[in-house]
Amino acid sequence: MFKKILIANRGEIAVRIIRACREMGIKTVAVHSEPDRSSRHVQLADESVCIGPGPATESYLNIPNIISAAEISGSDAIHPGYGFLAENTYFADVCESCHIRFIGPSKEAIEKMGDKAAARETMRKAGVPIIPGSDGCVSADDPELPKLAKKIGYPVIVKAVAGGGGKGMRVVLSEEALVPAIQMAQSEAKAAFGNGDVYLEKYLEQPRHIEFQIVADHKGRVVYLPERECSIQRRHQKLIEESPSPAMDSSTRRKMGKAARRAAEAVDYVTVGTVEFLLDRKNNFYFLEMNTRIQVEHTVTEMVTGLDLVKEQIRLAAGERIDYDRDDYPLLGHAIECRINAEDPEHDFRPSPGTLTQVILPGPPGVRVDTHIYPGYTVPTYYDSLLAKLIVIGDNREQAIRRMQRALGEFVIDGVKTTLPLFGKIMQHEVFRKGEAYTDFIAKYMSGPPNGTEK
Amino acid sequence: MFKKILIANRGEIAVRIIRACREMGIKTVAVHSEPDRSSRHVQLADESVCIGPGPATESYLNIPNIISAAEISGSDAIHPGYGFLAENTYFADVCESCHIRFIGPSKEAIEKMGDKAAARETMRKAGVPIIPGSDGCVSADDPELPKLAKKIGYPVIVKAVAGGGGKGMRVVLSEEALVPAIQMAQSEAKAAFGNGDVYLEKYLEQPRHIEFQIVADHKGRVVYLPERECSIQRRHQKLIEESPSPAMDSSTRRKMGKAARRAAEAVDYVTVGTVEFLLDRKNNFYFLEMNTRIQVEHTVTEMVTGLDLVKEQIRLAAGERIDYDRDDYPLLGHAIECRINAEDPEHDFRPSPGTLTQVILPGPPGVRVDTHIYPGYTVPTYYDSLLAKLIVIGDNREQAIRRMQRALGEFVIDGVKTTLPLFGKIMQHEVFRKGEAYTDFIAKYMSGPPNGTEK
Amino acid sequence: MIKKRLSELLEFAQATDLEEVVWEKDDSSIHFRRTAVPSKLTPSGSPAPPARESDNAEPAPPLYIRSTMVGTFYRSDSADRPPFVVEGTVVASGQPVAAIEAMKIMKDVLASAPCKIMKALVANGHSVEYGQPLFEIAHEPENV
Amino acid sequence: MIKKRLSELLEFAQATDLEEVVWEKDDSSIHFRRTAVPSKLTPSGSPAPPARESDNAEPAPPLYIRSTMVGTFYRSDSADRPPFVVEGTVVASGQPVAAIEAMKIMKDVLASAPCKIMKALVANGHSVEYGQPLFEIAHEPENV
Repeated sequence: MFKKILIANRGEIAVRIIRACREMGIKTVAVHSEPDRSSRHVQLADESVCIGPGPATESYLNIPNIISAAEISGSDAIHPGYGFLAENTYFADVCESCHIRFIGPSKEAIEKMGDKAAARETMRKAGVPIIPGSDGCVSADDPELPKLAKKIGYPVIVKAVAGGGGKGMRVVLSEEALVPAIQMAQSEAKAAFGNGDVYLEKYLEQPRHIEFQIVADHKGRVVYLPERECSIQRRHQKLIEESPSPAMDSSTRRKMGKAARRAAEAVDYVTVGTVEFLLDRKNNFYFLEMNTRIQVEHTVTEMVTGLDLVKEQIRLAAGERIDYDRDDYPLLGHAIECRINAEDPEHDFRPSPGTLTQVILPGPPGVRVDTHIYPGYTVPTYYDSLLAKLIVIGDNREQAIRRMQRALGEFVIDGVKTTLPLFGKIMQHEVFRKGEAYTDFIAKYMSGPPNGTEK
Repeated sequence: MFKKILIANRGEIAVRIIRACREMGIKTVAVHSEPDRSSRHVQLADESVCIGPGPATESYLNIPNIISAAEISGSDAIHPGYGFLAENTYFADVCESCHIRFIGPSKEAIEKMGDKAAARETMRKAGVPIIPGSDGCVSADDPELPKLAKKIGYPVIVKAVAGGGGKGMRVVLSEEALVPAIQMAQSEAKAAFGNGDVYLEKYLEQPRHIEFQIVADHKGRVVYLPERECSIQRRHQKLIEESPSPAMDSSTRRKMGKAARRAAEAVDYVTVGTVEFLLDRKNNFYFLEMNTRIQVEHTVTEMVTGLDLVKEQIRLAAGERIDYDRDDYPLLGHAIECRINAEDPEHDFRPSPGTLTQVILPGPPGVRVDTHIYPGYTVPTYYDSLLAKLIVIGDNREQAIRRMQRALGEFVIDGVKTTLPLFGKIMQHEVFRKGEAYTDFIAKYMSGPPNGTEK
Repeated sequence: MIKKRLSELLEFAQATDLEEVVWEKDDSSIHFRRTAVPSKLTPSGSPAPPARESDNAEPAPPLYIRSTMVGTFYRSDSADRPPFVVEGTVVASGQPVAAIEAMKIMKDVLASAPCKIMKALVANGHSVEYGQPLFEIAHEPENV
Repeated sequence: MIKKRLSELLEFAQATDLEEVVWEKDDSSIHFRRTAVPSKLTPSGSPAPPARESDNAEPAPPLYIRSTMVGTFYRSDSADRPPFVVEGTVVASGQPVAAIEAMKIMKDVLASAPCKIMKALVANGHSVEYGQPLFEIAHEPENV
């Protein structure tokens, strides 16, 4: 087992990783930017190293300073958390060449899943259902293009090979819009990612976002855990995650879980990862992408399985084996997570940095809050606006929703605007309560200010 | 089901009850003393009523003002929490005569269990093992006394019939000390409780305090839950509770659980209650007393069973039935609770009231904090010094201890002295870690200051 | 000495609904009885600080008669009777100013010092909590 | 205008390990290159406020050369060489004062302004973090 782990991240996930290490008897090294000097992860770690000024490019993305911090502190492994360097193959490669274990899958696995067109091809070969689409990238002047789009069937969506976060994406409803959409997506992708390659895919209306947490060891054993549904998104950013999905039956769960396992096996995946699917209303599902890291919403799965996924990840990265033996892990209840951001939902979710004058977390039973904030903490302007993940578990979905409403009502964060009121509104929305929310829920029902005309 | 419940309590248990009510859709009324005006339970309740000045006798024990508060607020039930009026038969009686449901057992059950000698007789008839002792009270000049003590077997203990908290108790090692001990206990009991009656009992050396949570409905159905061990006590005040007990095997658990059920059945018990036993090193167990209320440490049982005992209590008081059907509830893990008090462990645990300048609670996974404190809260001088209950669950006892150590290390409470350091010391003590701590643990191993000579 | 003790005890008793107090120490004792529950006379704010003379130019905080009980507030002792007091009424120490019903029993609210009723703060039939201001009052020093 | 931009860019670059900066806007452009990583010259405290002239009687905060890297600190560029600077050494802008090793590569720490070394704050071979004071210095205004 590792003796000392450097956590190349900040915020709640850095705190989460430090807690796991402490319980495992592993020493921790926090790295931090200058404005994060009095952050909770720095307070909780055994050691800390300042790695740069506020901007992430000069601190949390500063590979030389992070590797050097690992070297001077004598760390034998680096946990990248999520975001920042978590899916950066170059970073994984540098770690390896410096004999520091990167806590995650092999750089080859990251690479194969990082290129969406290549991932799609890998999945097709592994027998994982993929959304009908072009094999590889397309160009606007290909004469076969209209025939291909017709074969896929409108509506189709144009996506950037190097894309993410909605950039370089265009939905096309009919043939006359096809060529302009491809050209616009190409130039947008070129500007955003330096790579203008785009591909075509069938566009699913009202799909659910369903993902499977997988856990894999070096001996090739891969276990899948109960699904998470993350259909409540705003501009492709997840806002709410839950497990199990209200739409899932056990036969579909088994089918999707096995497909997720095949996806992981196809890239010799090790440690923890997530295979994301879209599920349509007829229970057809399609591979979306694989996240080769611990995810924000791993907590939801921890609540319903009782597993500690960060400890699992560390154990597996250290070469230990999976010692439990079932897929279809029994569910302890129904869990829901809300991501509480320092954003102003009444002003188009603009970030709301500032100093927290009061913080009172909601309490038990059945409530979990993963957070790095505390009274007096200053939310810096440089990083994402996640303040806290509020997770509840109930015996069933209805109880979980009631508990979430109770917890949202108790949560006090003064000094910045937060998305707390938005979640209060979602929890009492009929469509959400019925489990009938699709990925268009936020755009369709929550476009007004959360404390708008109704009251 | 009740429409509105008045909570005749304060602090963390009032907060706990309000949370349960909120999730059940029941309105809540907080009552509070003047110094508790900005308490968390007042903030969280739907309504609040000030019932008197600081001293508990004039507020939280002020029956006319509490009943009147229930009447003016239109409450149809009162939850007494623990302490204060929770086991006061007169209060239960007044509630009944005012047509307000007292959330607890019948006043007859409270009465039967409140008088220790009577409870002992009830248990004997019900076939619940009792500690060998006098049948009823004894007097110092009874010529049969030495024979009786000999039959019980030295060491014996003299206890006050009306006693509690160690007052009116005397351990007697041999015959010549018997009469003086009885006389001293009698006068101590007379002074403390206005009742000088005492009785004799076998004194157990190094017993464990084991208790069984029972849940009972109006139809006579009684279920027992996995035991709690509460051997870590200081002057008969519990400091640490855990479930399961490290000393328990499943056959003893079943025997003790069934005895607990018989105890509850003997007084037609309804709602939730706790039957306390002493367990000796040969797995003999003896009835100690029954607590006819929700207990501080109910949380430990909630963690290992997944049940919500406060909701159960309310449901059962409203006449609903138990809808699950097993004793020997499956264990989800091993849970440990530490009671964090505003006390100075370096100065004989003297109370340490004051204003909290900072509070940062320890976080997930597997950590639960039941508390009413928040940054800026002032700990009043009038009431007990409990600040927070810190509960952890782990896959096994060792993991739970590690997690507790991690959580204790994270817990920030500034502005008052707390017992946090004491628990840190207990968690690393070999005797505790081995599960070999008996009720004499604190006196034997923790008599020095927690940050004393070693270090 | 006895006078100081007595006034301490009286102050304590006035904050409660005690009707009889016995205090014994060594060879001295104090015993007193009251016939009804008088209200405390305190400036606003909670917990109520002792009333103090304004010793500089600041305006004195308003004075109140506060409730020492929880219950339903009545301006008179039955529906067909006029209110005990109205704005402007000058009352003597111990004079009833209102009544509070709790657990089916009516208890008079008594002025604990001579004063003038400036404003009634609670409507007839409304519920009141412990310490709640019932009337804003002014001292009537000439009668003290 | 260009001078202001240039000094802005330079200030930014000095806080990083950038060796080359190109800035283009409309028809103007700025391009500069640096040969090694100079250190920031900042008063104590974090985040480092800009150095300011003392405009009243308060004593000026101490000035430091700070590390812009994470690594192992060396007073000289090899074990058998004397330290770059000792207490009292007066250095010119761009003159090496120490070296930091990170990922097996040694980089010189350069003075970003003329100054006098008052005190070495880190021992040879010790590790340093970003922003850590390496030397306490005094301005050498006559050389500016």
